[in-house]
Amino acid sequence: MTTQRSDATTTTAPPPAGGAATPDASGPIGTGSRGTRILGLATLAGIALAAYLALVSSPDDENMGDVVRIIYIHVPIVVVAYVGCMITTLGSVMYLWKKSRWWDVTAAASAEIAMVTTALTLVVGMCWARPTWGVWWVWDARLTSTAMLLLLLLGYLAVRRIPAESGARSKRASIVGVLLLPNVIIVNRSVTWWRSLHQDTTILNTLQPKIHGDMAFALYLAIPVALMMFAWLLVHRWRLAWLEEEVLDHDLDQAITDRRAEAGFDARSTTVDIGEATS
Amino acid sequence: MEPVVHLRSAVSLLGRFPALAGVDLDVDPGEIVLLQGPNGAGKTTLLRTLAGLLPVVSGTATVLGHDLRTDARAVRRRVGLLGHATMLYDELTVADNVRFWSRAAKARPADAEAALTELGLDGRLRDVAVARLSAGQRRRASIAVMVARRPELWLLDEPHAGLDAATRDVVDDLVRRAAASGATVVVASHELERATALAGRSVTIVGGVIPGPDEADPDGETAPPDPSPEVARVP
Amino acid sequence: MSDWAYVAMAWGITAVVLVAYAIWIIVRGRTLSRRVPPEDRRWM
Amino acid sequence: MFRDALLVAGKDLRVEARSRVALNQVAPFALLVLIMFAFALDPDSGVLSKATPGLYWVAVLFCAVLAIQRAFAIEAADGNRDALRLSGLEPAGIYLGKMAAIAAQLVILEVLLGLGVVLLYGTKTAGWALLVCTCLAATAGIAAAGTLYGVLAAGLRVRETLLPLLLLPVLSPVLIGSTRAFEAARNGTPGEGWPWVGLLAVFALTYTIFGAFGFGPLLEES
Repeated sequence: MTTQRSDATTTTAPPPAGGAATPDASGPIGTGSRGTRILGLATLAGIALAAYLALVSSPDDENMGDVVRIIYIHVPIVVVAYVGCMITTLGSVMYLWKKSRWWDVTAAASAEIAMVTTALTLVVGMCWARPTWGVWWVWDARLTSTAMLLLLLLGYLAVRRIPAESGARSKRASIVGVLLLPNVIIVNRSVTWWRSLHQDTTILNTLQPKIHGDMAFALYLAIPVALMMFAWLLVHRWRLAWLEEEVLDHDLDQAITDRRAEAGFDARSTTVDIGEATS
Repeated sequence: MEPVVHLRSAVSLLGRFPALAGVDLDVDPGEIVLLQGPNGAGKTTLLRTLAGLLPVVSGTATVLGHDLRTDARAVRRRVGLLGHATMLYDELTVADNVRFWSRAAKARPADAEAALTELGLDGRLRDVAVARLSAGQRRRASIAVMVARRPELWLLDEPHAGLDAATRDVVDDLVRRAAASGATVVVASHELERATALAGRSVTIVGGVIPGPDEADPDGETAPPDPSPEVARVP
Repeated sequence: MSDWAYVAMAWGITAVVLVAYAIWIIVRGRTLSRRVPPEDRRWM
Repeated sequence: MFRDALLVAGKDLRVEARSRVALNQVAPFALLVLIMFAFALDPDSGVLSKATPGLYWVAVLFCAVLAIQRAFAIEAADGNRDALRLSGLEPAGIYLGKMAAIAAQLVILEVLLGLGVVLLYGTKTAGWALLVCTCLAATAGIAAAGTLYGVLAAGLRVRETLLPLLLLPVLSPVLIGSTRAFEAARNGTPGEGWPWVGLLAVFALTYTIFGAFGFGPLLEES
């Protein structure tokens, strides 16, 4: 499923989350646009429906009771986390290949969303483990690999936050980004292999309760809704990351003109697009 | 013949800071050019940009036939940069350092030995760890490494700093011989009387800028300080 | 703590975190976009 | 490229031979870690001897982080990274050279730690072939990933804290694989251990390839 990403819709309307901001002279502010508004409203509606289905209308499981309702939020969030990771790796590969700033910003934006959703997955996983096995954390293969994924993402974001010239920062971050997917795969394989040594199948099969009938429908509705939410967050986070870069570049152009002015020469406008600098 | 260095309103970055904010410069083969300018004017940055170490983000910049914006790495092998940093491994001896860097540049072992003798490092100092050398000896070791690599473009940043008179003559002699044998030299220096005698002509950089002929400042009164008589800005 | 408490905790924490994150992005987007001239904002 | 690698490895090992930092600081640290484990786990309660393989490899990982920090500290001095860029050495050659030098130092540390474990913890050694192969594969993996993340963190003001954060999660498969392989050797069922050595070998190969390609761009930026 490709995430629907509305990128450059141009008309303006009040952003969904904020009030109708009165656009000042420099044009409408904020990262909203008509596309994100429609997507935002659709996502909100989807979430409401999914929540109703999961929490109210679907029956509770025979042996697990209401605890099964946690699955309806656990699975979609995990899907969003892994999709975020894949986009980060894809963005990093594309940046290394094409040197296009667009992909670099995409990698950064989706990495942060993936980090937030991975952390949520762990929290929800613990809320699941507590009633089911009476302990907050269990060394289950999937939970452990998710914890490692969170650490890998935190490492990636740490590299991206180090102040440096944007070309250097992007290249360093994209190499870590490219390594993200293989790392996740290798960690996942070794952790799953390690846990399977302990033949704790009893725990394993309770993780896959029999989903059937309208319970399945609730779950298979929740996943696309979660992906719409991911798309909405990604578009906004992408624009925010683009703004952050612009602010840095804006200061740089200012520095060039200041430097030339201080040197007593005319401030020739040397417009510099940092993104295209190839060293 | 094709100039070794050809820059037109080149802008290069040091991290986020626009170290060079528009430099116009041409240097022909075999020339020795003196680069002057107040502290922080961008002399060191210009040398490092010419060496292909700093990304050029706008304007045109070609060195030894390579375009610095796309092919900076190819320049590095053919360039020798002598800066404030010694670029030596403190734990290794002088001989180890010269041998390592010359073999890295695929130079012949004989060049390493020749460089050591030329800089007077083949005697007692040969097997002394760089860490225990004096500043002057350390710089002579750096020069020996550069000589051993036989670069086509010499970029010297304050080569005379911290050297005794005898060694300065050795350095000047080396530079003249290199230029005579076809290498090109750009020297950044504060010691004007010695450097001006060495250089064929001089160029002045202020605030990361060497203006081209077309945009010399109209009102003139902000012309950079004119330290030595025959300052000629050759386009 | 009954089953429902854990379900509520799971959904509650997720909702709070996601809404807070979305608001942070929107607010920061508005503050930063004031400092960037419109032509640099790709989507404007 | 391999000529450059040999040159760089030779240089690194000569720097190490002259300064003896690994021998005088990292090795004692390794033994210190073993002793601290003993303090923590109270030898006669039997936990220590049961957990020996795991403790051994945790000690190796900590020493690896120090050795890698050291390997790039010598490059951080006095413009050396500029010199490396100007040197005409192939980045992949520099990578393999530094990786080999780190691996060599790690092997020495592992032997030392092995002695320490045998003497201090009194573990009996069995299945030597598996033990040696595990060590070699794990060391290659640690050195490969370590060198790549080492140059990535080199030159950054925060490198002391960044390197462990980046490297240790990535090395977790090595920790799992090598510990399981050692346990298989100790339990006298080496057959179980060999698949883990396979995992370590795949890990090492993957990172050597990624490292060879990633080192150049990263050296540019550090």
